[in-house]
Amino acid sequence: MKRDWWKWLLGIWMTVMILGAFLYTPVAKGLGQTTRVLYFHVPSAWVATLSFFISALYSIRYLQKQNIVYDIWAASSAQIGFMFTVLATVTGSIWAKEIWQSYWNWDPRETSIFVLLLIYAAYFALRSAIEEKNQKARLAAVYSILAFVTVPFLVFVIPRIYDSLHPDPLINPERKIKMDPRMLQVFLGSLFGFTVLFYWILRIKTEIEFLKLKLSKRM
Amino acid sequence: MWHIIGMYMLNVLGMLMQPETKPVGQNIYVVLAVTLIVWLGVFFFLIYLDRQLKQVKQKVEWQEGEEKK
Amino acid sequence: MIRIEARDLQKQFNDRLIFSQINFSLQSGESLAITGPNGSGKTTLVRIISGLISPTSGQITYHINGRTYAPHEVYGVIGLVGPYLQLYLNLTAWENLEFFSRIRGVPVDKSRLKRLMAHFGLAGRELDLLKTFSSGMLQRMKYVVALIHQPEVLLVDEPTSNLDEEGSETVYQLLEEQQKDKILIVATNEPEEIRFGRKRVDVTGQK
Amino acid sequence: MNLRKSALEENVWTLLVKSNIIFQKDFHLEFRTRYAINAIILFAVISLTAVSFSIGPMQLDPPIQSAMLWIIIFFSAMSGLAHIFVREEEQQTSDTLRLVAPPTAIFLGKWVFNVVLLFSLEIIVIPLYIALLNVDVQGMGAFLTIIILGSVGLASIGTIMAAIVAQASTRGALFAVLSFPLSIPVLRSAIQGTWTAIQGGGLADCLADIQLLFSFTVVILTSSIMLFEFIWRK
Repeated sequence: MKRDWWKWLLGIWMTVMILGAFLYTPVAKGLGQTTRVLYFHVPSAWVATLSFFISALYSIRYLQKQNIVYDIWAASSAQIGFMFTVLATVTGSIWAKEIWQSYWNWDPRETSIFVLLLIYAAYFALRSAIEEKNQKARLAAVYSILAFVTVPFLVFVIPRIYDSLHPDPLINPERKIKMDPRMLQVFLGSLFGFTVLFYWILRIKTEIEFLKLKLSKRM
Repeated sequence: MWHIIGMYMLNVLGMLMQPETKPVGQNIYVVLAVTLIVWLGVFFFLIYLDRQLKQVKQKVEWQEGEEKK
Repeated sequence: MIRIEARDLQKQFNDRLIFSQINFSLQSGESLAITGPNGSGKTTLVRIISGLISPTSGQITYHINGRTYAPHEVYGVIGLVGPYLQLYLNLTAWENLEFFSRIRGVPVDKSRLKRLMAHFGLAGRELDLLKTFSSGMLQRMKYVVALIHQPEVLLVDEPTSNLDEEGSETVYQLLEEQQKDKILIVATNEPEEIRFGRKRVDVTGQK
Repeated sequence: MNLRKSALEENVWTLLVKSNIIFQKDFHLEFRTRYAINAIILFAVISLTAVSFSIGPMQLDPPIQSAMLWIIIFFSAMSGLAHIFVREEEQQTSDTLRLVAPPTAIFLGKWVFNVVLLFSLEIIVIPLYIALLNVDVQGMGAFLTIIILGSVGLASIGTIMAAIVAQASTRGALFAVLSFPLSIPVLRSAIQGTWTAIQGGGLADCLADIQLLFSFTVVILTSSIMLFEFIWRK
């Protein structure tokens, strides 16, 4: 129990954040009550990208060391990332329906999360198509790194795609970003909480995989 | 990698500042739905992992028992 | 002077152990026979020695003129004949020879290549597509291709598969020749061929 | 000991020479069987006529015209670019190749082949496209530049993905699945640039697209060369 103190702390922390999201923060003009979606939707998207980043890092490590342990980390991180990507997409879509009146309208953020979804899907499709463990790890790592190299280019491409169709005031350098301090507190708190949550899930997932590895080695 | 999250944040921040004429987003049930989806998603994933972990642990124990014999 | 050093080679496919603790050391003028029943991993070992696949653990190194190389770095001195190495069936025999000579960086020596072809009983078939060749002829052709660059290290997996008596005789001569001052590695089960390996590695007992 | 020096030596020049030899071999083989080129051109022509047939006398808008062109090129590429590695794997010649040439030379040779394959596709398809869809290209220089850069970009992604897919069990569908997410930057800027060019934009007008296509191709190509060894060596 002693070593699990941070898990309890996380539970309390997240409870405070949820309460804060509903009771403490003010609502933003134009978004109404749906402002509160922010504290759950954005952290999901954050974890989705973070896990993609971590997966790519472990892929590089794998290619350097050829140690299957790194592949386990990379694949586990990708799997968790995929789940959070789906969560972020679904919640974002519901939110978009409420404020933009349609579930999906290909604005830059929707497009980027969609590409991330595609990359994850391709990564898992590739993994399932290869039998041999080390070969699977090698090819998946290469794919992961190539996807990682591609993503920065999307930053340049995607915002330019639809701004002619969706006059988009959202990315606007002149506009100063101001957030109510109370909102900022809960937002950052929630972001932190989700990150710890991600770490926790990653630990569980990798532990399972390590045990499976041990099991198969004994046989 | 940070750009996607950055864009999301900017998106939201921008929307906050956008002068709106139509009253939108007053639906608290949407918030409820989103929150529930996130938590249920995480929860079910944890349950799934937990079951996996238990199964694997059982197998390990069973094997260790076999080896002792 | 080439020396091949294998230390504690072990290979797994997923969790199936093919072999482990393979150790040997060979230098120019020595030969090795790899033996073991079908499916025991002879081919896998040959592929590891030639650098086509890497071992799960352990090390194989080539020491050439005082420098150390990994197997995949020395493909220039290796010649390999094996059932899993195919030639380009949609090219003619001559086009194949030309391609392999050029890619190996060996000048295309017409008379020498012709002699090689004739030596293996393929004279007159230079301009035929390889897909018209019989399996025995293809096996002979593989020897021609493997000898283009006069390899210092020759690996043969099932040397006489698909070959008739005359073909086998030619191959035995060649192996005899290679054994003298170069390195020869033969993977086989035929008693007649095992004699070409002064050293022996049995893959079966190595689990 | 007559160990040939060239047997152990590798430098940039020999790499280029060897990749050229590999390219020539593949070209020769392709010329003899015409498998990939047939598949890719038939695919493009069929989809082009299908589009033209279904719109009838209607005139498409430039954005749709340019998107159409790149969709056709992309899917044709998906039907043919994987062939270059899959063929070696299916005919069991890939191990032979591993034993005679350095990975980088192999990758470069195959890459050049795929670029040439896409170019030959375009030589046939672009005139057809202009004729069948009644496209009035006003900025020809920019149009061709974008097409060339875009196809080099697609060929780069296609080649490295083909190398991965050749070692997997389900090849056909997987190739498109893997290539599509990575091709999005290429497709997007190519469509944008083609659109600008059709409407009469010059090179300066689609500079941003050209820059992106160019830099993306360079980045993918260099990382592919670095990573190819890990795919190729088992």
